[in-house]
Formats: sequence, C-alpha cells, structure tokens
Amino acid sequence: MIFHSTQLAFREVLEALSFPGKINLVDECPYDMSPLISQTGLVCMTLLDSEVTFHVSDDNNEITKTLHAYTGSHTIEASKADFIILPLSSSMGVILNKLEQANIGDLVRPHKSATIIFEVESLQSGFKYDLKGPGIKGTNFLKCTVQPEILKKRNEINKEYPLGIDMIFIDLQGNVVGLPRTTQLTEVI
Amino acid sequence: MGYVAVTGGKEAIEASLQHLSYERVKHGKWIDVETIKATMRGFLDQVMSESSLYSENLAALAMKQSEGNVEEAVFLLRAHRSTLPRLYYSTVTDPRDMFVHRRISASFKDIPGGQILGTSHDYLHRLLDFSLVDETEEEVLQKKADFEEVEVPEESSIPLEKLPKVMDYLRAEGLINEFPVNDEEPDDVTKLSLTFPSSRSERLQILTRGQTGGVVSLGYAGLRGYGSSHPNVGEVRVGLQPIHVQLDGDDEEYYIGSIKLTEVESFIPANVSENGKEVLEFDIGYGACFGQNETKAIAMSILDHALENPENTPIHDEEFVLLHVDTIESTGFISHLKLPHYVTFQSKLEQMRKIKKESEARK
Amino acid sequence: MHVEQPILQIRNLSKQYGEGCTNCLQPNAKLEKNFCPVCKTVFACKDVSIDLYRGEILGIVGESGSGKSTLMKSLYFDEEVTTGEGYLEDFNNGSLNIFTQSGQQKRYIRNSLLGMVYQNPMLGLKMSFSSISNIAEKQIAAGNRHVGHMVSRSNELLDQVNIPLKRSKEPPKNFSGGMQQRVQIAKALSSNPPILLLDEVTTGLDLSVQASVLDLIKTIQRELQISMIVVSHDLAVIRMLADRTIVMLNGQIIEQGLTDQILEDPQHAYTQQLVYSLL
Amino acid sequence: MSKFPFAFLDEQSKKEIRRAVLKGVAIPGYQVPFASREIPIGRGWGTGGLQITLALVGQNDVLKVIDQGSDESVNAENIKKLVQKTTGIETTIHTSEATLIQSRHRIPEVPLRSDQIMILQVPEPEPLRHVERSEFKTKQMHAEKEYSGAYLLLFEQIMRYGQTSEGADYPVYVHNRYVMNPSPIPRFDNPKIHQSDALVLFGAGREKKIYAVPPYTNVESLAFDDYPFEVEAFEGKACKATGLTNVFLDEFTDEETGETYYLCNDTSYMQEYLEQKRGI
Repeated sequence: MIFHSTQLAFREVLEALSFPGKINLVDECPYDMSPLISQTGLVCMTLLDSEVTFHVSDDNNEITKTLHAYTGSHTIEASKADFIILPLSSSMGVILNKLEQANIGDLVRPHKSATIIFEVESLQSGFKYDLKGPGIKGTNFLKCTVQPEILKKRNEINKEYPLGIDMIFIDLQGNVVGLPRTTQLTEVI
Repeated sequence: MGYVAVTGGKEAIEASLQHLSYERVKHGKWIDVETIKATMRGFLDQVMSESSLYSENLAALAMKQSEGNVEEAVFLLRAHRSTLPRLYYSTVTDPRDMFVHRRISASFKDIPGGQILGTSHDYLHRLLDFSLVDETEEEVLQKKADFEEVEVPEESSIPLEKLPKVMDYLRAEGLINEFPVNDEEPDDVTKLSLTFPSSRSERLQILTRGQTGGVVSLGYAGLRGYGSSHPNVGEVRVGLQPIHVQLDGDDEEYYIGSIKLTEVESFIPANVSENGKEVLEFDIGYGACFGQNETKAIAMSILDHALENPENTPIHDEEFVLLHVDTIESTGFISHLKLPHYVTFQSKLEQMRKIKKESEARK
Repeated sequence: MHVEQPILQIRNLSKQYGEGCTNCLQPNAKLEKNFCPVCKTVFACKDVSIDLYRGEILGIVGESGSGKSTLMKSLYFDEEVTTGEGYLEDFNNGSLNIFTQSGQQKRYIRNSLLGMVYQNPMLGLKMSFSSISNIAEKQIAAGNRHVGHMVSRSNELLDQVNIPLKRSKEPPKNFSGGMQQRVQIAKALSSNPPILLLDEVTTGLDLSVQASVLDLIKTIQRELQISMIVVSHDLAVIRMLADRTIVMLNGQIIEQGLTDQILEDPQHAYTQQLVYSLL
Repeated sequence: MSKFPFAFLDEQSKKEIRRAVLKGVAIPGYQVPFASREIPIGRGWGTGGLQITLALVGQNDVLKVIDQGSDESVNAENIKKLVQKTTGIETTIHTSEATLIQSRHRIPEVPLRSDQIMILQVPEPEPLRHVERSEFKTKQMHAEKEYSGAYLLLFEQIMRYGQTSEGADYPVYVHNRYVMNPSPIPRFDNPKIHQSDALVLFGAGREKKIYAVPPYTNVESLAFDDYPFEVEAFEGKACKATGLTNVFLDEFTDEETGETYYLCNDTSYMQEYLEQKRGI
C-alpha cells in the first residue's frame, strides 16, 4: 500500500535533513512518475497535497499534470510555491533563476519558505563540498554533480538565517541527501 | 511522600474501562439511539454545534455512550470527525432560502412576513410537570394525534421558504453600512493553524464550534461593561437550511439535504466616519449555529462584533476569546492536571530545598 | 555656540492620525489648531525638525496637545512616525535614518543608545518585579549577562538617585510617585545611553518632591555630561534645567533659542503669554 | 486490525505533520505552527507527541512510551495501546531496543543513538508566555531575537531566592538563535539534548506547534556568567535498589518506618541495571 512507501520515504528524507550529507536510499514509486526520477515522484507524493502549492522548474506541464493528479496539490509561480521541483533536465540558467525567486520566508514566519526538490545525476561523485552545522558531528563531506555555482547561489540566498530555503537532492540511483538552511557548505578545491 | 511509580497501568486501565461500561448498564435499563434522537433535541443540537459535525444519529449515539455527559459526547464526535475524509465542499448557502420554523425580531414590532413564534421555551413557565414521570406510550401517541388533528385555519399566506430579512428592510433605508459581497473561500482552523490577527471566517468558525457555556458567558460579560457593544437583536431565525454541492467541472448544483440552523443578526450602533463626517449607522453582529441554539447564536453575534472592533477590554481581545472557548482544548488541559506530575514536582522540591538550605547558610 | 556635529538630528518629523484629505495634505494647508476641519485628521506633529548637541539639555515646552509627547514617543519608537528622518551620531555615525530601520535595529537603539523616563511609571516599569530587576532589565536588553556586575551597577544607580539600598528588592508598586520616577531614571541610565528622554517626569508630584527630582536630574547631567531632552508643560521646569528651549504649539515649533533669551525676549504671542504667566 | 487507517491518522493529516517536522528540523528551536488534528486522546494528554509518533511510525518501528519515566504509568499505556492497535507494531520497555521513544516529562537515562528518535510531549511551547501573554507579541519577540524577558525572569528569581527556581521547563537557547521550551523535563535532562546523537522532536497538540532539535546541535540552558546552570543535585541521596547517584530520583516514604528513601525514576533502566548486576 502506498501509505507504507510514503512513510518509509518520509523517514529517509527526515534522516537526510537531520544528518545533512548522509546518503539515504528511497524506494521506487509504485506509480510511473516519469519523466521525474521514480524516487522524486515518491518524495513528492509523501509531502504534497491540496494544502500546499508547487512549481516545476522549466514549466514542464507534463510533470505538473502528473503531480497534480497524484497529489491534488496546485501549481503556482515559483516565488509563491511551497515546493519547487527542479528535474534533471533543468538548465543551469533556469535553476539559478528559480532559486533566485524562491520564497525565503520572513522573520516572523521563517517556516513559510520554499523546499527545493532537486534532481541530480549522482550524490556519490563529482564536486566535493564540506558541510558543517546542526546534524553534523564536526564536518561531513558531500561529493555530488551539483555545480558549485548553484550552491554558491544557495549560500547567498541563505545568508540571513533563519530566512532561507531547504533542499532535498535526489540522484538517479534514488539516493537522497538533505541540505537544511542551517548547513554551512563550502567547496573543497 | 512521593507517588509510588504506578505499575500495572495496563491492568488498571482495563479494569477502569470495565467498570465504566458496567456503570452504564448496572441498572439493567437502556435507551436506544432512535429514542434519544426523537426525544433529546436540545442535547443533540448543543452537541452537534460544539462538535461542528451535523448528524443527529451520531450525536444520539455519543449521548448514549457518554451517559449524557456533553463534554465527553462532543469529544467523541470531534475525534470521529477528524477521521472522516472530506469529499465535497458545499456551495454558498443563503439563510434567505431557509424554510423558517421560527423567526422573531426585537427591533421592529411588525416585520415583512410577520413575527413567527414557532417552538420556543421562552414563554413557558418553568414548572416541573410531574405528569411526565409515568407518561405512557399511549398518552404520547394521543397527544401527538390531538395536535395533528387540529386543521390549520387557512393556508397561511406567508412564504415560509422565502422570508425576507429584517436587515434588507434597514439596508433599503441606508441605515446599514453597505459591504460588497465577499464569497471568498473561508479559512478553516481545522486545516490551517490560526494566526493573529485572525480573519473573520476563522473567528466565526471558532465561535460556532465553541463551548456553549464559554461563548454565552463571554457574550454576557460583553453586555455588562466588559465590552462596548449594545446589541439589538435584529432577527433570530430557526429552520431548515438547504445545502447544495457542485461536482468538479460541472457548475450544476445538487441538493443534498437540509440542516437545522439558528441564525442571528444583531444591529449594533456604531459611529462611522464617511469622508470626515461622523455618522451613526448600524454594524452587524452575526451568529449562526447548527441546531436550535438561540442563546449561543445571540452571544456569538455580540462577540463577532466585539472582535471586529478590537479594544483593550477582555471580550474585544481576540486572543483572550478565541484561545479559550474551545470545548476540547479547555476541558482537555484542565483535566490534564490529573495526570501525574511527580517528576516536575520533585524537581521543584529539590530546588526549594536547595534555596532553603542556602538561605539558612547565609543567615 | 556648537561647532561640532549634533548627536541627534530630527528632520521634518510628522505624525498624523487619520488618512487626511485633499484639503489638509497639500503643503500649507489651512488647519484649525492641529486638525483638518474637513476630514478631522489630527496632525499631532507636523514638520518638526530639531538638533541635540552632546552634553546639552534641550527643553521642549508647550500645552497638552502641542505634540511634544508624540515627538518623544516617536523618538523612542513607542509610535510609528508618518514621515520624517532621524540620525543618531552613535548609530552608524548618523548615516542611517533610524525610523526606517528593522525591528531588531530599533530595539538595539532603544536598549543601548536611548533612555526614556515616562510621566506614568506604569509605562516604564514592571510594577511587581523588584526595583533592582527593573533597573537590570535595560542592562540585560543591552546584552549584559553577569548578575554581579548588574547588581553593583544597579546599586550604584540606586545610590545616585537617593534610594536606600535596603529597599532595592522591593517592587516599585510599594514606592511613592517620586521614588518610582527615581527608579525609572536609574533604569534609563543603567545601560549608559548617550541620550536621555524625560517626558513630563515631575508632573503630578508634589512641589518638594518635584524640586528634589529636578535637582537629581541636574546633578546627573553635570556628572555624566549626558545629553537630555526634557519635555514639560511647565516653563519653570524648563527654566531650571534647559540650556536651549523649543516652544511647540499645535504640533509645530513656533519659537526656539537659548532659554534665557526666550525668557527675556519672547517673540511669539503664545510664548509671551507663557513667560508672563511664569511666577 | 481496527477499521481505522494505518496509524489512525488519514494521509493528509500525516502530510501536514511531516511537513511541519521537516521545517522544524531545518530551523532548530523554532515553533512551527501546524493544523493539529483532534484525536481520541484528551488535549493536554499528549496529542502533540502522539501525532508526531503516528506520522512517523512504520511497520518495522519498535515503540517505547513513558510518562514520568515509567513505561507502565497509566497514560503511557493508554497512548501505547492506541498506536499498537492501529499499527500492530512491536513495543518495548527497553530504551536500547526502541526506534521511536515518546515521552512525557523525562528523557531516558540510557544515552540515545542516532538511529533513534526522541519525541517529547509539550503542554506550553512558548518560553516567553510568562513574560508576554499575547501570541502575536511573542512571535514578534522571536522574530527580533528579543529575549531579555526570559533572562529577566531568571534574574528576578536570583534576586528573591539567591538562585533560579525554575524546576522543569527550564528555557534553553538552541543553535544560538531561538529560545525554546524543552517541555517539562527536569533540569537534570536538559544537557541530554545538547549535541545529542539522536534527533529530538517536540509536539504541542493543543497549542498546535511542532519544533525540533537536530542531532549535534548546541543547546545551552539560559544562565548568567556568574550564575551558571545547575541540575538537581540530589546530594547525599542514591537509588535504594541500585545505589546509583547519577540518575533522577523519585522520593518515597516507607509506611512502617516513616523513613524517606529514593528510587531511580527511569524504571526500565533500574530493572536493566539490576538484571545486569544479577547476571541474568
């Protein structure tokens, strides 16, 4: 039953955000959510419903229709969306633009900010970043194919804690890594 | 001194639950849900209003299960309500379409459509009727028959399904502030957490599902100097309100039934400045409840107006009113004091001893 | 007389209650006293500009409704200004308008750069907390986290405002009006702010107590060289304390200058009436 | 199995709670408002903690529920029964075996691991409530990091009693941004949340707030430089059964002798300690 898969997926995402940099594995989604990565579809089904809004990056209405059908959630422009989904196909320009628009909440309601669900090729190889902050004992390392420029933009957006955005990365193998706004991230060159 | 760590909690609960169900049946008497539904209208209306779940059957069952304890019955229905999936939302319904059983106004002697007394305890001498002690079924059926035989004098000309509103009468005279129709989607405090300042739809929802006693006594306080609204009951109407729903993508409206509703509109004089000139006009205080709950609906109309016009008296303070009138929240937190607190107590005890010891050392 | 930069500059500060209308919003609108006859909007302060120099006591005199209290409340952020700019030398050396700062910055200015003494002690004190806690509150708000330091600083201030130390643990609600104002003064000074705002501080106190509180203010000002703005409807209080004086009427400044000059040679009819009525 | 959905709550309610939990983890110590559901347990009796448990629990979880440190206490059993009835999962009294631990007023003496989640029940989530009763104003204070009121309360206690007199609910500063109420756990348990290996979640059902302290996060109890935070000392007292002194103790009086004695409050820990000593 789907509610068992969403429960498991939630625990993986919760652990990923509680231990930033830790790599967890999410199960496949029982329904065909292509062109999304199957695990992205399951994570969306775990968190989205009619009470929240979402925005798919390159206004890919095929994904938008699928997500609305399976979750009852409504699409809205990026600056107001509770969830922004950046599929693998999103170009660098589109990603930076959507991050720029993403809602970072305000000082009274910092929780009213966007959660970015970000598809990447791999979370086990590529550029190297070190992470510090809550959920991390000392330092943690993350190797992933996310371009440094994107994470530099993320750091800039999150500069005035508690305002900021929280990110959930999912790669082709269904690995998931969490990057809450509290994580200090620097590229290791 | 301490409280022996209660072991055997599981057995204790089982035993107490056994005893509770025994308590309900130990006299060997029982009352079926149908009878409760047919004879306990007052109780059911209050429970339905406070639990914000319109179902006379479930309210009757809850009354039976809770042995007539309103607090418990409302709790049972609220918990049940939160397990029900939400299939449809009703379309906007206008109490002008109510099939009126009772409709009075304290503001005008005669009103378009007339004052309709309907059924009310208002003019009853509250004397215990001992003849009811051993009232038999035959007597009940006889009383029923006697009443039904009396033929109605002649078809009354009053259009009970389309009775005009007293407010429309005042509006025509320009004595009521005009407001554009606002059919915006109301906020639902059971789906979106309440934030302050609150919206009017949030306030009305909290008040209509509020504890009857709580809402009434706050409204009463509003009349006795703790508030500054001097309401005049413009109209109380009680009757059957038709409810319709729409299906996705089809703008046809489908009638799914009627609910018994009490609606109150109070007129409250308020000075309004229209481009500089001070003018006295009527503000509206609104109250509406499931079932026939006139006192609660009137109190609600006082509080509605008070909260629309914040001042620093208690009943004009939205946090004071809205955060304390919910049956489940208030009864739950007060009864939670019965829960063991010996760890927090022990911690305080240690603190006190330490303070005492050190203050003696300092002497 | 003052060559260096003022420690506080206020420019065109206005505070209105009501939306205003075509009549009263144009530049030199015809107002009745301080409100617009057409739309009843009240202009508590209209285009008020003042400078305060380091170590100076500036007096502001005017009858009730003249806007002097509104001006003080706006300075201490108790009320939002409608329009106007304010620059504090000690806040980003006067480069930022204090009225457009974030809530957090405004709290920093209130806690560390300004001290306020209200006419009504209820506004300035937590009546049921001990007096020493009241005095410490401002130091805590300014970031102090050492009880011992705060207690000795508070005792020093209690001494300075002539309150016996053995009464330091008593709550202000047990004190007389005069003593409550002394606690307020001690509290306002506790984070060593460069500017102290005193709003009708001695009003309502009997004469002997008034004299001792004014005396206290004068000695504190001399010892600490702290700048002060003293607001009062009583010209005698202003004469005793202020180096320079501003006269306000119907939300606007009608005359300003050295206090002695204002007393000897008042220009505006209203000021003349005030001076002549002085005993 | 009961006719209720798995873990009692409908999926939409679970999502509402899950989203709040994730934002709580992302903003340590911040109270996330959520549309708290009405469930068959009384408000003020653990509905917040229970809703988090129900939104998290899965078939392979093992649940421990304690109240005042005891597994068999009446309310703990009551809550465990509801979860068990609607999920069929395994329950335990041994902290080390549990994956989810729901508790009221205590954190177990056994150190928690990072594969476990601690869920605490919260009656009053707002640490500034005694300083400011208006919710609108306290939210403003959190927004502006205006916490002098919380320190003033402690300062006043020191003035009156020579030291702070807060027993439980002792306010803490999380990730040096938010002042937070750790729920009515004794001071004794506050240090256990600081740099904890396990995630700690807080649920206030009646007040409709969820908040979190992620693992390895700084949590310091509010204090002054010269009046540091101190836990209950229980000087010269020890658990009569185990002799342990570094545990929170309950006080008892022996009916016959009238003598006062103490026992370790964490009953399952006491039992494990005794079994281990007796080599079972």
